[in-house]
This record gives sequence, C-alpha cells and structure tokens, in this order.
Amino acid sequence: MQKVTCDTLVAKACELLENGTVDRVLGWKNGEFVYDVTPALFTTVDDIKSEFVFNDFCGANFSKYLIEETRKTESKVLVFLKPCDTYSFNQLLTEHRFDREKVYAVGIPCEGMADITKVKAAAGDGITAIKAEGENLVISTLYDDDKAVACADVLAERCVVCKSKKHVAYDELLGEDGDVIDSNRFDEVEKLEAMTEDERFAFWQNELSRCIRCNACRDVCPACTCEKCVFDNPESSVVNKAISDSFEEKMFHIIRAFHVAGRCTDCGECSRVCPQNIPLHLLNRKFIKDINSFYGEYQAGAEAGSRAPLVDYTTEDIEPTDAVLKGASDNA
Amino acid sequence: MKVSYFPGCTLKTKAKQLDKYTRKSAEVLDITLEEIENWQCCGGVFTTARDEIATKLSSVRALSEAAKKDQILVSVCSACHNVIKQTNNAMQTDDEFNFRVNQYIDEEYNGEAKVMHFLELLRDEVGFDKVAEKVKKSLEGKKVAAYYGCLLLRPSSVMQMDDPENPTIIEDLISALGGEPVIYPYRNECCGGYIALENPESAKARSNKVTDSAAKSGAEIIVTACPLCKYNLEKNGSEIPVVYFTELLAEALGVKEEN
Amino acid sequence: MQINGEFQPKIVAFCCNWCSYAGADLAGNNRLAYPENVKIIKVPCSCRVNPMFILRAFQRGADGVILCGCHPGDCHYTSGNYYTRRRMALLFSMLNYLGIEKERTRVEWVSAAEGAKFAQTMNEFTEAVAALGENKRLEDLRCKK
Amino acid sequence: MQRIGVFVCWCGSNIAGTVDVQAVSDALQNEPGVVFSTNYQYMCSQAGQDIIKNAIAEHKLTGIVVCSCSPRMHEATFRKTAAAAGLNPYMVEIANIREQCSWVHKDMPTGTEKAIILGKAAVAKVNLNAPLKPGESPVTKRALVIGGGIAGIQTALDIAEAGFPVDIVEKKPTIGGKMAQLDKTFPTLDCAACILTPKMVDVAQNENIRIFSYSEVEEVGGFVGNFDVKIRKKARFVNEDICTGCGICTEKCPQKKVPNEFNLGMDNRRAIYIPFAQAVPKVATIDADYCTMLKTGKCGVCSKVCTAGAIDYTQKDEIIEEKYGAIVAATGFNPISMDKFDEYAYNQSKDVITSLEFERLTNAAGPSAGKLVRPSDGKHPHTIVFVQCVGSRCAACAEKGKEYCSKICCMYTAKHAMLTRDKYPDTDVYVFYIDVRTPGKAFDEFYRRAVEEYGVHYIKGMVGKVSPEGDKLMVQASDLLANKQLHIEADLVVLAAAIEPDKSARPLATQLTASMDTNDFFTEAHPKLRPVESPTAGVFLSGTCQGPKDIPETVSQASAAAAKVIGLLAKDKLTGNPCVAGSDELMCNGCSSCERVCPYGAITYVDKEFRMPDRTTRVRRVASVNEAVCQGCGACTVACPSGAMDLKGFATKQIIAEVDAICR
Amino acid sequence: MNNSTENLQKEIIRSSGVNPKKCMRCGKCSATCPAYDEMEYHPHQFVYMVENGDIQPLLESKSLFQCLTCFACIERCPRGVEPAKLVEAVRLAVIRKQGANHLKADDIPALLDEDMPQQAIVSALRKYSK
Repeated sequence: MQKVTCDTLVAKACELLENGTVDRVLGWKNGEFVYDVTPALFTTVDDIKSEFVFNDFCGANFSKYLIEETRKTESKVLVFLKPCDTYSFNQLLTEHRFDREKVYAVGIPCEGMADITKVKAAAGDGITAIKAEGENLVISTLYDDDKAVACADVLAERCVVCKSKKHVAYDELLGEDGDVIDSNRFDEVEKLEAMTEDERFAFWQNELSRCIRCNACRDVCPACTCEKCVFDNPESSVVNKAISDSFEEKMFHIIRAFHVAGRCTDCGECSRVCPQNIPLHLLNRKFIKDINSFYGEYQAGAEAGSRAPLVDYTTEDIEPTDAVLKGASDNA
Repeated sequence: MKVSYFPGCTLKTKAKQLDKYTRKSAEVLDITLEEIENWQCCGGVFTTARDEIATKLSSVRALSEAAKKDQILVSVCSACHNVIKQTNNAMQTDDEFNFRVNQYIDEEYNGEAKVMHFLELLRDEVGFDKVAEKVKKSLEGKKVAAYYGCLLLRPSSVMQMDDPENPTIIEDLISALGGEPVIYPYRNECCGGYIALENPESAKARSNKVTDSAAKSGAEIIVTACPLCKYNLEKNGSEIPVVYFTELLAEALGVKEEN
Repeated sequence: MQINGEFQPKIVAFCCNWCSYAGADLAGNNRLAYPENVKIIKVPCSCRVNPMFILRAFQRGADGVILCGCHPGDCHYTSGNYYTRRRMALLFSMLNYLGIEKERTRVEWVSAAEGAKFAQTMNEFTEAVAALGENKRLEDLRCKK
Repeated sequence: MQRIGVFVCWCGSNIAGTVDVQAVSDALQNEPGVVFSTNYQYMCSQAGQDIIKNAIAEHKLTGIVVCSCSPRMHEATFRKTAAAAGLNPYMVEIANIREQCSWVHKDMPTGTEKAIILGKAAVAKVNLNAPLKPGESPVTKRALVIGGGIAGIQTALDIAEAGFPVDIVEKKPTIGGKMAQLDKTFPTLDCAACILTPKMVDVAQNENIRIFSYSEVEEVGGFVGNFDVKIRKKARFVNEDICTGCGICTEKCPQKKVPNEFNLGMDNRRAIYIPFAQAVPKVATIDADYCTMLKTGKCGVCSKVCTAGAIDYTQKDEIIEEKYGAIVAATGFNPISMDKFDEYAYNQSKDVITSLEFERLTNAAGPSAGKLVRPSDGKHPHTIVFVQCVGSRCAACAEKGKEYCSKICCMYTAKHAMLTRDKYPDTDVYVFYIDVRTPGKAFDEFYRRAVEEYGVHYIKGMVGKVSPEGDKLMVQASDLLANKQLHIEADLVVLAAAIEPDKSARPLATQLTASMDTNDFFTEAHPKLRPVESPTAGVFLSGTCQGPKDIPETVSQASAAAAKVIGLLAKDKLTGNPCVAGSDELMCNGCSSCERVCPYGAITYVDKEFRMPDRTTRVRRVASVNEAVCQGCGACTVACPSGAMDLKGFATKQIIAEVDAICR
Repeated sequence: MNNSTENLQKEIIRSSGVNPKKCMRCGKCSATCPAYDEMEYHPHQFVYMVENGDIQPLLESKSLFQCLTCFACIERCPRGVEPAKLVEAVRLAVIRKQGANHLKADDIPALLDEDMPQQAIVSALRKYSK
C-alpha cells in the first residue's frame, strides 16, 4: 500500500497545470489489464481527473521521458519521482540530457512496487481487479474468490532489496523523505561469484538463451539514452540483427551493460520489462559491485555532476588480472 | 546539555578531587553528567596490538551505552579518555577488530558514539567564552602551567584534540578563567607514567624535567587532567603545586570548597 | 584451428604504438621467437581498444585476446592506459562472471625496451590459451545445445 | 571501392629467408580491392620506390599496402613515396612482416602463412582508409612567461634573443623571485645578487621583453599557437611610467609597521615600498592593506614628497588582453609552513628559523646587514644546529609534509654550515641528516669540504625535539652511528623546510588545462623524453614548478623550455596530426564522457541546431574536437557510449576490419 | 631466518599493524624517546631488527618494559611507521607465553606507596602481564 494516494497526486498535478507552473504532466494510466499500468502524458486537467492512476503497479521510471518531453515545451514538465527514480534523474542531469529548468520534479515516497508475476503465482490467472487494503492486496479473478495477499510477499525483487528511500533530487516533496538503505542487493551476484566458471556459464546460457532481442531492456533503460544506439547503427559494424549467428546476438547484453557501467543507478527497469524474465539486473549489479570493490563505493546519480568511475582513475588502480580474481573471490 | 560520563576507577579513589570538581563545575555550566551504568575500568592504557580484544571490551560497552542514548561520552581522566577514544577509532577503522569485538557484545556497535574529553566539551560544546561569563573568582595574576602529558594529545591522528606539539586548549581555558598561562617546552612530554611502579628512578628523571621546566618558566601552579601525572610530578618533588584543572575551574566558578 | 592434430589457438594482440608495438619490434630485432598464433593490431594507445573489438575477435573465432600498453605512469598520452586498466578490469571480471575462462583475456604492460618480456608474455599466453582449447563459450552463450 | 596495390619486400633475405614472398604477393592479389600485387628485393630503395610510384600511376591506385619492416622504420618513407606520386600519404598501410614475422618465426610455411594474414589485415584496413589532411593553424609570434624568477627570466631572455616578443607576468612588484633572496650560491659560492641582478637588468632593457609586474593571469583561452590571455595588472597606486624609483616615499611614509616579506617578516617596511634596491621595475608600490590614505583617506605623505607626481590613489586594477603562441609556466616554489612541526618549536622561539630565513640573516642586504645574529636578542650564536629533511620525505601525513625529496636542502645546508664556519670559526655547527644527497657537478666535493676542511659536525640521525630553555635551545637528537641520544645546547636551530609549488600554480594549471601531479607540480608530457613540455600543446614548463631543482638545473630547464618555444614560434603555421578524434554530431548525446577522459582538454561542447525529419529544428549539446589540440589517443572513442566519437586513421570500422581479417 | 622466527616476525607485524619496511632510518623515533637511556635496544632498532627477523635479542631484552607508551615516536615518525606498536607486539609475544608474566599480582603490594593511583597498577598489569 502506497503512503501517498492517487488523489494527492491528481490534486498536485491539477494545481500545477492550472497555475501555469507546468504545461504537461508525466503520469500513469491503466492499460489493458488493471496491473499493466502504462506511462502517459497529460496536458489537461480533465484527462488527469479521469485517467491518472497511482497504485502498486506504477513502477515505471519517468526520468528518461524527460529528454523528449522537455524538448517539446517552452514551459515545464511535471514529473513524479520515486526515490529510485531520482537517482536516474540526477544521472541524466550529470550527462546534460535535459534542461533542469524545464522540469518540476515532485518526489513521492514509495513502499515498493508489486511484481505481477508474483501476484499471479499467489492468486492465479485471470485477474480482474486488484485493490490495496492496508498491508494487503485483494485480488479478484475470473476463476476464484477474492484472495488477499500481503504486499510484502509480492514485492518486486528490486524493491525487496531497495537501496534507498531517500530522494536525491526534487523541487517539492510529498510526504516524508526516507534514508539510504544498507540493502543486501548484491547477494545474488555473490551467489554467482561463488560458483565455478562452468556453473556460471550454465546459469547464464540458460538465462540468455531465452532472449528474443526485443530491445525492451534497452528502450526502457534511463541510462540508454543515446540519440542513436550502436546496435541500431548500420555504420557501427556491430549492427546485424537479422543474422542469427551475429555478434550482437551474443554480445548485446555485455556491451549494453558495459556502456551503462558506472552510470547505471540500479533502478531495475531492465528486468521489470523483460518479457522473458531474464535477470538482466544481475549484469549491471556485477559492474556496480566490482566498481565498489575496486575503486571505492560509488552510487551513480547520488550526486549530480559526480565523476563516473569509468571516466576517472587513480594511479594505484587494481590490475585487470587481479581484478578478475578479486571479482570472483570476494565471497568465494 | 546531557552527556554520558565515564569517571574511571581512579576518580572513585585516589583522584576523588578530579571527579568532584568536574561534577561541580558541570553543574554551574548546565551540563548534566549521566554516569554510565555499571561501567568497568578502561584498563588504564590502550594496548595497540590489533588482536588484543578482551581488554578493550569495557570501553566498547561504555561507548555502546552512550551511543544508544545518543549522548556524547565524556571522560575527564586523560588515560580513560585516551583508551576510549582509541578503542572507538579502532571500531571505526579496523574491520577485523570490529568483527571480533562484535562477537563478544550483545548489540552490534560500529563506533557511532562521539567521544570527548571534558576539556573538549568545554571548548567545542559549551564554549570557553561561555565559561568565562560564569567566572566568579577570576584567577587574575596567577601564572598557571598546563601539563598535557602524552595521553591527551597523542596519537593526534586519533585524538584530534589539539596540535600535538603546540597545544592551546588548556592555556585557552586558563585565559578564560582569568589566569595567565605559562608556556614551557616539556608540557607535552611524558611524566614516566606507569614506569613509576617498576623503575621509579626513570619516572623521577622524566617528571623532574617537566616540573623544572615549568618552574623555570615562572609558573606558580601546574594543572593536569591525569591522576598518574599528578602523582609522578608530586612524588618526585615538584617545587610548585600540582592540581587538577577542574579544581582550578571550580575555584574560578566559585564552587570550590574552602578547606 | 587444428594443425597436424594439434590445437592451434588464434590470438589477437592489441599493441599501443608507443611502447608495446615498439617492444614487439625489439623482440624481432633480437630474434626472440614467439608463436605465430599471435597477430598484432596496432592502436595509438591501449585506451583506443573498445570492448567491442575484443568481443568481435572472440566472435570471429579468436581463442584469446591480449592487450598491451605502456606501463602505468608511462603512457605517451599520460593517462590513456589508466582508463584501459579500469575498463579491462571491469570487462574481464564480467566475462569471467558469465563463465568465460579468465585465462582467455589478459592485459600486460610492455615498454619499448621490453622485447624479452613481450616474447615471454606471448609464449605464456599462447600456452595458457592452448591449454583451454577452442573458445566455445562466447559462441555458445546464447545457444543452448 | 578502392584500387589497392600490394608491395611485398624481401628485405634481402631478412624477410625472404623465412617468408615465401612470391606466395604472399600471389595470395594478396585475390583480396577485395587489390588490383596489383608484386614483390621486390628492397622496396625502400630508390628502385623499389619507383615500382610503387609507377604502379600508382599505371593502375590508378587509391591505396597501397607495403608488406615490409616495421612502420616505425619506413612508414614515413612510403608515405612520402605515395605523396610524390600524387596519392594521399594516409592511404598507405604497412604490414609488419619482418620484426613481427620473419624474424621471430622459425620456418617458411608458418612465416608465409602469418605474413599473408598480416597482409590481409592491412588490405582490409586500407579498404576503409580515407585521405587525411592535417589541420593547419597560424601561430601568434609572441610568448607569455608566467613567473619572473630565475626560471622565467632565463626563458624570457632566450626567447627574446631569438627575436620573438615575450611578456613576463609576475605577481610580486619585482621580478627576481627566490634567487633574489639568496645570499651565496652553491657549489661555487658566488653571490646570488651578483649573478642575478645583471640578468634582471637585461630583461628590463631588452626591447622584446615586456614585464607585467604586480600582475596575474586572469583567464586563458584558445590553444597552441593561438592563446588568448587576460592579465590582471593590480593597482599599485603608483604610475609606473612616471615613478623614478628614487625611494623618497619609502622613507617618508609614516606607516612603518608592515612586515617585510622580502626579509620573511624579520624586519619591517613601509606601506609604500620597493622590495629591494635592485628591483626591476624599480618603482614603488602601495600596500593597500596597510596604507592609511587608502584605508581612511587621511595621510597622503607619499604624494606630497613625490616630486615626479607618480602617486595615484585612484588607480584601479587593469585588464590587459593579449594573444600568444606559447605559454611558459615558471611559477616556482615556497618553503612549506612550519606550523605542523612544532616539535622543533618554530612557533615558540624566534631562534628557530628556516633556511630561507637564514639566507636573509647572512645576506648583506638582510635585516641584520649580513651579521649572523640570533633574531631574539641580536647576539652571536655559538652553537648552531641544522636539521635536514623537515617535511621532506614525509609519508606519515599529507597535511604535514611532502613525500618527495626537496633536492636542494643537502647542498644549501652544506653551504650554510661552511659559510658559518668560515666567517665565525668560533661557532660549532651540527648538521643532522638522514642521507646526504649530492648528485651534481662538484657537489659531493663541496659537501666533503664542509666536513673535512671546515669541521662541520655531520651527524646521521634526526632531531626529535627542540626545547627553548632560557635563552638556549635544548636539542634532543639521535646519533644513529654512535647509537646514542644527544642533548645539545644550541643558540640557533635552522630547519631545512621542504619546498612546495607556489599556491598560484594549481589555479593556473586549471586555466591552462595543464595537468598536475598529486603534489601540485606540473606534469611533463613525458617524464624522460619531453621534460619541459606539458601534455597540453603549447604550454611549457620552466623551473621548480615542474619539480624541485637547484639553480643550474632550473636555468638549464628554462633554456630548454625557451628552445621549445622558439621552435614553435619559428613556424608560420602549425601542422597537426591528422589522426585526430571527431564527433558525429547527429549521434552525439552531449553527455561529457569524452570530455572527462581527454587528457588535453581538446573537447568542448556547443549547442547546435538540428533540422529534424519533420522540418522542426532542435537545439542539442554536442561535442566538438579542437583538432589543433587533440593528440589522437582515442580515449574518448571508448568513453562514448553511442559511438559518435571516432578516431581518424584508427576508426572503429578499420580496426574491426583488421580483427575480422585476422580471425577469418 | 628459520621457520619459527619467520612466523614470529609475521605474527608481530600482523598484530602490530606496522610495516617496518616503511622505515627510512632517520632515527627520529629514538631522538624523541624519553626512555632512550633506559633502553638497551632503541625504537629505531626495534623496527630494524623486526624487519630483519633479528627478534630473539629483543625477546630477551629489558627494553621491552621500559617503553612508556607515550606515543611520541608514533606522533613524530615522518614515515608513519609507529615504532611503539612494534615494541608492544614484541612484548606481547613474550608475556603471552604461559608463566611469562613480567609483573605478577603478588609483586604489587611491595611496589606500592599509599598515594599511588589505581591507574598506575592497572596500566602496569596491562602492559606487563596477561
């Protein structure tokens, strides 16, 4: 159950739109099913009042949308940012991807978002309605009686290991700000590191072989904001998506993770949108964990303007050979 | 202001004066000293060996207690303060030590407490200017030599109290009380410390150097924060009286009992 | 590649122009033999080497990729190899995380005066890669057999 | 499609002994784009080059591959050959089949096979080569020297001698720097002023040199050959053109209590002052912090006594803008503060002094007119203790000392000790040292003379504590060779304080985009081979701003820097390296990653308008590479996630083509 | 160095946290030591001898019990070597052995006078016995 209600957000959006602070609002509206809430752009109070939703399925990170939306307006864009979204917001500012002056950012607290896969596992298929009641979600399905599941039990993985309830950027905050959390988000990475090379290979082959190259992970990623992605660029020598035995078919995920290394805020959107449920965040988290262990703690987006670890160095940095050993043996 | 207070064993016995005047002065300065419950002896010296765990646990317990109450942990005996501050630093910086200590204590502790000597509390939290305002009986004309010894200042990277070679904190307090501080070169050299037990001659040589130097510089009285320093300086025949700084403080604040 | 029934690994070596390429030349001047499996590509600085080049080499059948640059602190461009060091530390650690044998990738600092080191490094690296056999894993990462 | 010619060299038997050259040229004949392939005994010979030239003409070649020795040997040769035949020189690629093939492989079959693969890789690359033209930029024939110490003076004089105009910017009212404060110089013991002041006069009289004294660099823009610099000329409240330097004002000024920085505060000067008798320019300066007139509007004595009418209380700072082709940093050094070394009682006793203060005390123009006396009571010291390495070689704490050796202290201390014993034979002189470091011409002999002829007591060990007692300084020290602790009753203690770069160097480095090491010394372009150039093109280093140095070394480096500047200014146009980075603006995100890794500050950002497919325009921030500054390392190309940044001559496509050819 | 000496050397370095290799032999520790004259081996010698594995003479030396733990050598060492920590580690290597306490509780009454503060007793016990 979210601490801030949909009504509060609607009221805030209408107020800012009406008093001319902003001319457009990034928000959520219902999709085909109650649980597939989709991002939406609102420009009128009426639309907001009728369509704006906010519930436990509003996981989408809007930061990336600001690049396009700020370019379209002379006024400001209203954006609602959960704590984790604010990190992406800062990272994009660091990279000069949008004009801060054109954004009115409202920080909203977040109790963690629900994972529909987990909900379905708990309540079954054919969901017709989901209602938040206290610490529970009450789920109505076509086939069964209403069922109550605890929010905590259906929390998305990224929320279970939430790294921060603190907003690192905003113009206005609704509700109370939280703290940075000492989370155990690297546990899964450590588990993999503790395996043998063969076991790791088997694990990843099993996961990555499911990839259908739909590009959803890239398209949703707030760090993947290139004007033109190298994988879409015929001049880059790596585009080749039609051929099954191509470079990018195998290397896409490694290169993608490398390109966002040191810039990825670990928002977890890649894994959320993957239709094949590949745990892509485990690639990004490996880089984050290595960066922390090799070069000192670094959280992308914690501070706008900070110097990312891959565009920085010290003369005493770890050698690659030692890094591989350290990366594999930290927890082995 | 409420702070946690760690008096230490000597303040309950041979150095009752030090304790008494700390409490009296604190009262005047609106500081409430909440004595740590069931505190145990700090051990007198900080064993620098990283694998020495048990002897530092009593300090950790006191620190943890203060942290729980979100209070500054204040001590007034130089030795206790040194041991506690160094222990706290080790808890913050030495992961292995921290891990091993936490195996012995009930609630996890990672060096969260803030440790201050009573002198630091007066300077940084109360302010010497505020102390000066409360002076009833100025020490005007009194030439006072501050004796720091070792433990208040060193190792400076941990103690972070003052410049280890040219400290001013006690001198500034003396000035605030209206007295005239006397600077002399041996004020931060060792009195001989615990060597007095085994090799009194060695302690005598150290102590005499200090007291002679203070006397030559025209001091009328020496102040210290350490019972062992006071013992060594006095035992080895200081020409000038040695008192605890809190005694002088209490005198200036007008709360010293006349004998 | 198999020659006379013996596995012959393909090795790509990226060498920076100022130190390591000159080190390789010195190995030649001194007639210090190393396996012909090693083929050198000249880059201005080790920091020109994009992880994509390395993965491309593996994808096209290389069995081992080695990167040589000036020693840290001696970069002709002052800081290029420091960036290389960070990039490759992370990339190699990631490849190993995916189950790719760590012996297939290497960074070595070779100065223009270290002809012997260049030859020795190439001997060792080729031997290590040969011991692993053909590089299948990067090929197979997305194809379950 | 390219028309490529392949030329395989035998190099006598050097290549042909292990590589079947005919097989190589035959194999490469069939590679895509190759229209001509041949081999010859010595391709670098006149006859070989003629083969290439004729083939270019005959087969209308657009690119050539030479399979031969290392490009480090003959790439330049073959590029010239190509250019002579009208082909762009950057359409040439070399396959190194000698050093990296025939010389290191054992038999013909393996050598031949590898040579073919290397040839194929070169062909694959040339297929993607494009003609490159080095950029050209004009050179402003004027140099700027920042800092007017002996380093800046020497550099400026050398540049001016070569006929180029040069400006010196000095933040103090006079040039001369630290050397002007010294008494004698080691190892010859000639007087510093006697050798320095004539040079200062030369500077003043040289028509090619302008001195901006009491001035600082405010802003630096542009790049090599074309720097735009703003210089702030601070108000000195005296009209420099009119002031005759007579000095009457400095005698009549009623404000007498200003610490004299030239004598390190050991005596006082007036609020209007000329730092020393031989100052250049010899004009007075009013110290605004102390001048009663400027502070309260009441006084005006100097104005009254100035017959030339040079005093101007209304003077304001002036900004001068000038263009320069080259900039030399010569910002010098200072001794570090002794505040953190109070075990030596520097702050507690006037008789504990630094070596630079000792220089002033022994200098005839110093506060004691050259008589060595104790600052506290003016008495002659009978026992002097010198302490070496105070703050040098100190790794305990960065706030306290410096990790490096300050290099000059061993020698100047030997000089001080020797001069003291020479002038005052009744004085006992002790020098506490860790090591005595005397590499330099006639240096060790000098130090040995101090010991053997002058009887200076050199003791291996450090001083642990200095205790002022009465009018004595009790020095407690260790004598490591005797394994004893010493207690010396001294009258004067002299500390050889570590030296550090002047504080102005750090902000200057930022303005110049010149890099610095962790100690704030300027970094050189190459520590061995380019020691007087900064990695930033057009910025040169002179003197101690690059690292601790004594006077002879400083002067050598100053002249070396001048030679580099003259070499640059002698050119009318600068030809750049054409293998530079370039950004595809359509793909650039403007994210600044490339800018952050560029060691030369060659990348800036511009807001650019783009026409969109729907005919709207959009303004985006995109990277722009200054080709005159870029050195072509390629760090930016990998930092760029979108692949917008590429390197000419080593383009992503080219390298991937080579990879493919090798792995095929 | 034989095995047991090498182990002892490692143990001393580990428990003290001191790296004797950082020493540049300036002797400032010994210059600053107030107990210098009481010592057979001086602080700089402790550092040098531990570095060289020449530890046996140190184990047998009375110098171990003359250090005042005044931290002056730690404070003034230009290289951050911290000699007093080494002295302490060597002393612990001695007194941690069974029955090797340098000061026994029974010895104390004879050493006391009536003004001696508790602090002196506990400190000495900490330093001299296990």
